[in-house]
Order: sequence, then structure tokens, then C-alpha cells
Amino acid sequence: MLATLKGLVTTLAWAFRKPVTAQYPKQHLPIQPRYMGFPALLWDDTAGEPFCTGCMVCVRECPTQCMKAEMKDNPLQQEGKSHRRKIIERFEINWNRCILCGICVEVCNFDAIEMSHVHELGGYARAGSRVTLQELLKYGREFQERSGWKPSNPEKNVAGVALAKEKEKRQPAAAASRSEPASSNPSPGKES
Amino acid sequence: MIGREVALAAAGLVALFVGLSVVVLSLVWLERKFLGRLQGRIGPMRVGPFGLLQPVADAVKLILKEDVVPAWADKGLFWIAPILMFVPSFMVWVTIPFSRDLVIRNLDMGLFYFIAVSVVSVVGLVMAGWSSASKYAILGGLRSAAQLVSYEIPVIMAVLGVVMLAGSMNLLTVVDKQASVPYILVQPLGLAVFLIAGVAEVGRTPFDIYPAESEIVGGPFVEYSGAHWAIFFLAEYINTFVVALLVTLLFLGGWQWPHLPGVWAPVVVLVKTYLVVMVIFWFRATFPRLRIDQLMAFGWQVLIPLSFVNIVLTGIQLYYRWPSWSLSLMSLGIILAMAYWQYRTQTAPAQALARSYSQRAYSQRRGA
Amino acid sequence: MATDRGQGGAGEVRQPQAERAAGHGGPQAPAQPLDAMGQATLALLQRSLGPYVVESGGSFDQPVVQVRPKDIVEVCRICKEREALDFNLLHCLSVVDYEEHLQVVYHLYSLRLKHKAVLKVDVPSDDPTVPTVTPIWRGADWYEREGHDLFGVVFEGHPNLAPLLLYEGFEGYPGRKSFPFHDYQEW
Amino acid sequence: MTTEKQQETVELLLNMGPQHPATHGVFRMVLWIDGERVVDVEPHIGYLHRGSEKLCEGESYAQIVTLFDRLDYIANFNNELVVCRAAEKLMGVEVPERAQYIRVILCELNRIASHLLFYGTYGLDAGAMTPVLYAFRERERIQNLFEAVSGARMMHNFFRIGGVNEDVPPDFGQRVRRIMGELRRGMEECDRLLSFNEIFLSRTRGIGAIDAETAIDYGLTGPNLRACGVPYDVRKDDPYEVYDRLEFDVPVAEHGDCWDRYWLRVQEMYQSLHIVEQCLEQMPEGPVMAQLRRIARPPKGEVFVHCENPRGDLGVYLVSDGGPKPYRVKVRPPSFCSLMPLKHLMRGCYVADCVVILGSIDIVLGEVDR
Repeated sequence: MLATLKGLVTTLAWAFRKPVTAQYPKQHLPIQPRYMGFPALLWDDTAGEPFCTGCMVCVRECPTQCMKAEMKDNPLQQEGKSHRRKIIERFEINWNRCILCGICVEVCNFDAIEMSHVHELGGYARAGSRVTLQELLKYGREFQERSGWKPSNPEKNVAGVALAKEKEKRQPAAAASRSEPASSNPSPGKES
Repeated sequence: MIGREVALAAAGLVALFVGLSVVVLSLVWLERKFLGRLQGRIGPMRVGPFGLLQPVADAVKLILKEDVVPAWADKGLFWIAPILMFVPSFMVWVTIPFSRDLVIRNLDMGLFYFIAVSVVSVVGLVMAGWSSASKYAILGGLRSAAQLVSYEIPVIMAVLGVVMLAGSMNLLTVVDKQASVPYILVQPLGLAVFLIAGVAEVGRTPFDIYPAESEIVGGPFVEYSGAHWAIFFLAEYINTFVVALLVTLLFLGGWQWPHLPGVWAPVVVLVKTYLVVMVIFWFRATFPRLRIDQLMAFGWQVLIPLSFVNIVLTGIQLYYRWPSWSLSLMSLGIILAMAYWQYRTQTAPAQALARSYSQRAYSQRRGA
Repeated sequence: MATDRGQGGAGEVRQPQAERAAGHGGPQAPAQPLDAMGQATLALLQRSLGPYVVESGGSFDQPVVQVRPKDIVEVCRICKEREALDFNLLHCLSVVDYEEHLQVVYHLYSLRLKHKAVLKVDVPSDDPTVPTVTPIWRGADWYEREGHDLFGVVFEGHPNLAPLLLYEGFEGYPGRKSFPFHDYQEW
Repeated sequence: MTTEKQQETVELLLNMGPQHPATHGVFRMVLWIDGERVVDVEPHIGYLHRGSEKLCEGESYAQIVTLFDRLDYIANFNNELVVCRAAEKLMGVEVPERAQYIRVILCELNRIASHLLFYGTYGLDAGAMTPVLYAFRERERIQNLFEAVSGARMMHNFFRIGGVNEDVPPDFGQRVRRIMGELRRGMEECDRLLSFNEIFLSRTRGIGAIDAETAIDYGLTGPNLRACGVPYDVRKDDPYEVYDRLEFDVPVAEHGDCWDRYWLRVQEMYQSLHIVEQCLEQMPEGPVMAQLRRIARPPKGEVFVHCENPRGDLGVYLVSDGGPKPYRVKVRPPSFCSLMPLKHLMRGCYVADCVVILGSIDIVLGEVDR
């Protein structure tokens, strides 16, 4: 009887408290900064191309084999705007198969893939979750803008920095005098 | 003359049907909203302001849904069962007054009529269980038969206590007699027995043995869908409302409220009834479910003896013409004695056990 | 993509497995030597099981004793009932497919003495038969059913070797290394 | 003489599951019932069999962690821990101390989350509908914390062989302390609502009792075994990580009935809070990942590692052939063992008790079927 009354009081007390429900589509609870949504590809602004070189390491390490990638020779590198010899041509992630484990991010050597904050996948077509390179880059850009993402290894992976460094190595004096590194200057690249 | 009476009765019936539909819709809304708040949720919000149109949307959905009949079902019985459950819950209303004048037909044997009619609904439940050709439904049907029949007795006995006090089976008289003191103060034991047995009668938590979702997944209703299921649903909510209304009329003084003109009578009744309904919903938010054998044991070993004690006490008080507060005291004494007995036999041992477990864990750590 | 994986990924892996497995068999060279408690238990086991022991060794905290299939029930009975051993908990019963033979591994634990032991039984792949230990630990029941289900090991005397994890009428033993997985495709 | 038709009563065969609201997933039991009494019961599992053990043989050690996340999907961290520890033990890796503390904190919080889920669903099994909502409200706090730490609310893939993926966020200690206060209040509220409720007591006291000897015989572990009075807890008896430096009680009951099992789990939640508190105080600064090669290649050998999961003693038998993928992984799932004595527990009880008993042993089908 006593416990019964206690229980009744416990439930009744909640009638006078604020409910904890969040009205989902109207009100989105904040996402934690480390939240792992679906993977997306990032965009290197300094060269105007994706970070991804299509090295396939994520494809191989993915536990669910949800990715497909193809690489090509990088035209921008031949023009001297980038240090990446190869660049991604086609990339597809089947988000339906992705288990959001983050292994692809961990193994990526080029800072090219990141778990974005995308997580609402409602749609009418099953194939709608097979995301192509363009969309992945779009989601990646959104993520970059929103979260202020920074590459973990800029010397190696950001085209601007890497090219500048390369040039510095080749001609230290010239690099020191020029302030603008990559885009304005057609560098000799690898042809020498 | 007769024509006029028939017309009046017909108008009353139509009004009643419409009124009942509104009542059920409001109850559905209230239950979901109130339960939600008790559980820290907000309940329906999307359809209409505060989700007020949610029950309407539900009703429309249920009516438009496909009505599936299991291939092995006994079709005739399967269709009749919901109606058999609904009709008595509707018939009860003939004699229930909302004020001195607002009643379809004031019967002198009103309470008797109520009891006689409300028993019939068990037939509908058993039929539903049997005809569904599902083992879960059969279990539910049999459970409902056992439960409703055995809880009928304490209901009748508790009502008898009130009848003895009022000296009449006419609901109007019963309410009139409570003008000075409502019977809740005179017969708290009677109220407790009636409320508990009433909740069991309508199969609500903690006595929702026959629908028992986590065990027999809906019991007799498991194979029903669409409009037929809606009728069961309707009947159940009407029954809940009837029980609450009877508590109001029998124990809470009906439309009696000090210094309020008679025009307000229906409002007073409705407010009191909704409060009682909310108490029933509150029970639902708090309690687990009893088991069938515990339910029967509780009914036959506790409630029925208690209801007899209530009658005997009332009889003694009436015979010796003791003041009515003596009956209240005796009633309260019995309730407290029951609570103490329950505490000693069940809660205290469990608490002692829990204490000893904690101590043992603690001493183990010390020892090691 | 599923096809890619099935033919490329799994196929690649499957080839070297035959060679890889060749190194296995019986108690292996320990990656790390037994700790003190394990050695004590091992000595105890050797003393108690005496004639039944085919080979013994172990690593980390797990003394390993290899016995013959026909002796396993007797060995288990001794392990459980001998006061000094008192292995009352059958921790785990696993079947390992070493391609040329199957190995049934019993992990034992004593709740009172808090020591562990591992019993191993080698059975040939084409006729894997081991007597059941369900009379000794009732907890072996489902493990043995699972072993039968996935590896085809027949636990003789088991009260009910019906499929546990797989459905009735499943062909083959999917736990074994030889089970052709790349034939299966998801959607 | 007897011309009238012979009448006989037969037992009714009731198929409970795999689609039943109270079988906690896709578990199926066939009940032979006589009226409301259960005469016999035959459990059927395997509806969620994904072949995780076999899948492990084709995946690298880093990928296996994701598979273990999905075994006991209520206590993911605890599962990750056991497989990481198995590989670490085989490789002889020394995990940095800070990582160990982080692991223990997360595991204990996960234990609370798991027991809260048990509390909620158990209330639901017994017919009370509010506990589950209160429990989820509290659990939500823990899940939010997990999201802040690992980036995922459930399938974290956060523990690594040799440590944890990354250090906890800077405000971690503060956040944990804050939610601990809230959790304690929430748990006390849950306690008030259900633990000593008369109806709940009468539903669970003395129901589904099992004695210690039988329980050990069936291989029960964890709270289910401790409810019978056996104080077996891997954290105490075979300490791993930093548990030997922490002070905590192992609640032990006596009768082994449903209420004892329930009560133990509630008490364990308080103990877990206590552990987390100590860990926060003791946690040193430092690296969270051991210096390892990128691809784990444990040496040839085999190891059996077990940890105390919320559901009992979760063991992993890992056989390595020196390659980048394990040769064989066998999981010893505690729920699997908890289901074995089902016949023993349920015979002679009521149909309604079946649900309560099944709820009280707290199974997760992902782990039973693997």
C-alpha cells in the first residue's frame, strides 16, 4: 500500500513537470561535434578538386564493402595546380549498407573522407541511398562549412600548402619572395 | 400521449449516442494526453490544436481500415461479438441521470437494471475469444469470463451498501440522499471496493488481464481490426466512463455541490466523472498487471469478504441508529487494517530482504 | 557489390587458408608462457588425469590438456568432481576447424578455486564424433547443438541434436572452412 | 456401457514468438499449456543468426570490433572491450592507463544504460507502462554522452586494439559528473515507482526461482547467477583493466527468483555510478593509444578472454594463425547460457509468468544467435 502510494505520487509529480519530449521535425536536438553521420568526401579549395585520390584504401577496409571508387590521372596536376598525381573519377557509397563505423576515415591517408553530420536519409527509392561523387562532395562541402573542419595533415594533403612546400624545396629563394603559392603560378610540376 | 413519449425517448437515444461518441473521443484524447504527461511526454500534438482531433483521426482510420476475418473464424459469432459487447454498455445509459431532469428513463430499480445489463458484456468477450480461432484469443476470452463474473459480486455488494444507506435503488433518490454528506465520507470502504472492482470489470490496469498486451497480445481482440475493433474500443471506453459516473453518483454526491444553482448539475456530474476517470488513468500509468490467479484470489479472498463486511457494518449502523460518522470510522479502520496487513506480509519482508542483500554485499567487500 | 566481394574478397582469402592451417594441430607453441597459477593448475591436471593426457601445454592463464575423444567424458567427470579441481562451470565449448581435423575445445572454470583449464579433443573431419558431456554440465546442451549445427560434430548421446541456429534442412556446415560462402549472395 | 463420446483434455500448444511483444526480439518459445499452467516449453533460437563468428574469420582485427558492437547491441562498449582485450592479450600490448580508465568509465556507463533498458522492459513485461519511459529518459543522457565521446549513440566502434580511438572531449569529466547526479535521481525515481510495488512484488517474488547448483550447471553468469547467491563477478574474480584499483560491491541475492534478479540489477547501477566516480578521480593524463603497427597481426596462438558484461560473463576464444585476420573466433554469450535453463524455470508456472521470467533473465537476441 505504501509503495503503491509512493508510485502514484511519483507518476503524478510528472504531470506538473516539463515533458522531456522534443518535437522532432520541428525541433532538432543539437548534434554533438563528434557525431558520425554518413561518410562524405571533402573538397580542397586551394586546388579546386576533391582531396580523394581514389587510392581504394577505404574501399578495401570497409567492413561492409559499401564503397566503390575509380581513379584517373589528375589533369590539374599536369597543369601544375595540384600535387595529386591521381584523382578520383567515380565514387559511390551505398549509404544503406554503411554501418557508420568510421573505419574509412581512420584509414584514409589523404584527409579525403570524413563522417559528415548527414543522418536523415528518408526517401522513396532504395537506390536513392547510393550516393555518387557529386553528392558526396556536396555533403562534404556542407560539412566543411558548418563544422570548420581542418585537415589533420595539411603539409601532405592540401594542394596549396603541399605545392608551396615542394617549391620551397626546389627553389627556396623564389618561394620566399612570392607570397601567393599555388594558383597564380604555373609551376613546373613533375615534368622536369 | 404515448407518441410523444416515444418521440422523446428516441430523441434521447439519438442525443445519447452522439453524446457518447463525444465522450469516448474525449476520453481517448484525455487518456493519451494525461498518460503522456504522467510519463514525461506530451502526448498527441499534431492533429488539431493540442492534438484534439487525434481521436477523430484515429476513428476515421479505424473505420476506413480493412476488416480482416481470420479464415478459420466462426464468422457469425465473430461479427456478433462486438455488438454484444457494445449494446449492454449502451443500454446502461437509459437510467443514468445527469441531473434531476436529465435522464432518459428514471427507473425505480435503476441500480438493479444497471447491474443486470452490464453483466451481459462478458458474453461478447467470450464469443469474441472463441470465434477468433486464435489461441491467444481463447485464453483472453476465458480469462475475461472468469474475471468479469467474479468481480461482478463485489460490485453488486458495494452497490448494496449504498442502497441500504439510501433505502432506494433509484439513482435519483440515492443522489438526493447525499445532499448533506456524500457517501464517500460515510462508506470509504464501499467506495474502495466499488472502484477496484469496477476497474477490474472494465479490464483496465492493473486488472487488464484479458487484453494483457505483453502476454496474450490483446486477448479476445487480437484478431479484430477496423470498424469491429473500433466497436470494442468504444464499448470499453463507455464502460470506463460508466464506472466513473457511477462512482460519482453513488459516492461523490452526483450533481450536489454547495451553493450552485441546479442549471450547473450536468457540469458538476461531468467534472466529477472526468476526475474519477483521470484517477483510473493514473492507476494505469503507475501499476503493473496482476496475474490471473492473483486476480481471482484478490477478488474472492479480499474484495468479496470486504464487501460483505461493508454490508454488515452498514447494517449494524442502521439497526442501532448510530451516527453516520461511526460507520466512516469503522470503514477507515478496516481499510487501514488491510493496508497494515498487506505491509506486514509483503512489503516489509521484501524490504528486509533487500536490506540484507545490500548488507551482505557490503560485508563481502569488507571481508575481502 | 556483393558479387565483387564474394568472388574477389572471400576467394582471395580462402586460398592461403589451407596452408595457414597446416601449422595448427594439437596444443600449439604458446605465444606467451603459462603464468604461475596456470602452471600450478596444469600440474594438478596432469596429476589427476594422468593416463588420459595425450599432450599438455598452455599459454597465458590457460593450461591446455589434450585428450582422446573416447576419454573426454571420464576426464570431464574427474575435472568436475575431484575436490582439488572442482571445475563446476563449463565456460565455453567451441569447435575449431583446422581443415585436416576438427578440434573441440572445452573451457572450464572453477567458481570456488578460480582457476581455469582448457581441454581439447581432436576429431577427424570426415567422421567427427565425440561423446556428449551434457550429463556432466547441462550447460553443454546448446553449445553441442551449435557445434553440430555449424560444424557437423556428432555429440554421441546428446538428448536432442536438432538444429539450433540454422533452420531445419539446411545443407552443409557453415562453420567449416570448406563451406562455400562466395556462392551466397545478399540481395 | 459408455456410449457417450469419450472426452479428454489435451494440452494446448501455444506458439509464443518470434513476433510477440514480450519475447525481446525474435525469440520463439513453444508452450504446452494446461489452462493457464505451463506444462512444458521448448525455446527456439536462431532467428537472428548472422554468422558473426564466421564473418570474423574474413575480416581484419580492426573490422571485427564493428561485428562485436552488434552482438549485444545494448551494451556495445562492453562487447568491444572483450574483443580488443583478446587481441591485446595475444599481442602482448600494454594499454595506456588513461585509455583503460576511459574504457572502464564507458563500460560502466553502458552497464547502467543496459540495466536501465532492462528495468524499463521488465516493467513493460509485468504490465506497467511508465517504467520504460522513465528508463529511456535516463538512458538518453548516457547515449548523448556516448555520442559526444564516440560519435555514435549505439554502434560506437570506439575501442581499438591498444587503446581507444581518440581522447575524450575536454569537458568529459564535467559532463559525466553532471549526468551522474541526474542519473542517480532518475534511478531513485525508478526505484520508487516499481521496486516495492505490491503488485510487482507479488508478480516477481518466488517466481522462476533457480538454485545455485543448477544455475552453475547450466552455465548462468552475471546477475542471473549472483541472484542465486554465488558472488561470481569477473571484475572481482579475474580483474581486468583497472578494476582491481576500484572499490565497489558486488550485490548478491539469495533466492534466485525474478525479483532478486531485478533487484540486483538495480543495485548494480548504483555500484556502477560509484565506479565511474572513482575512475574520474583517478584518471591520469597521457596517451590513449599504444604504439602499434597500423594493421594488427597478433602472433600465432590462442587466447580466451572474458569480461563482465551487463548480462554476465562474455568470453571470446580467439585463435590466431599470425595473419591479419583471426583464424577462429568463438563467442561465449551470456544470454545464450541464460536461455538454457528456460525449461527448468518455466515448467509449472503460469503463462503470464513466462513473460516475467523471460524478462528477468534479460536476454539480447543479437548475442544469443550471433
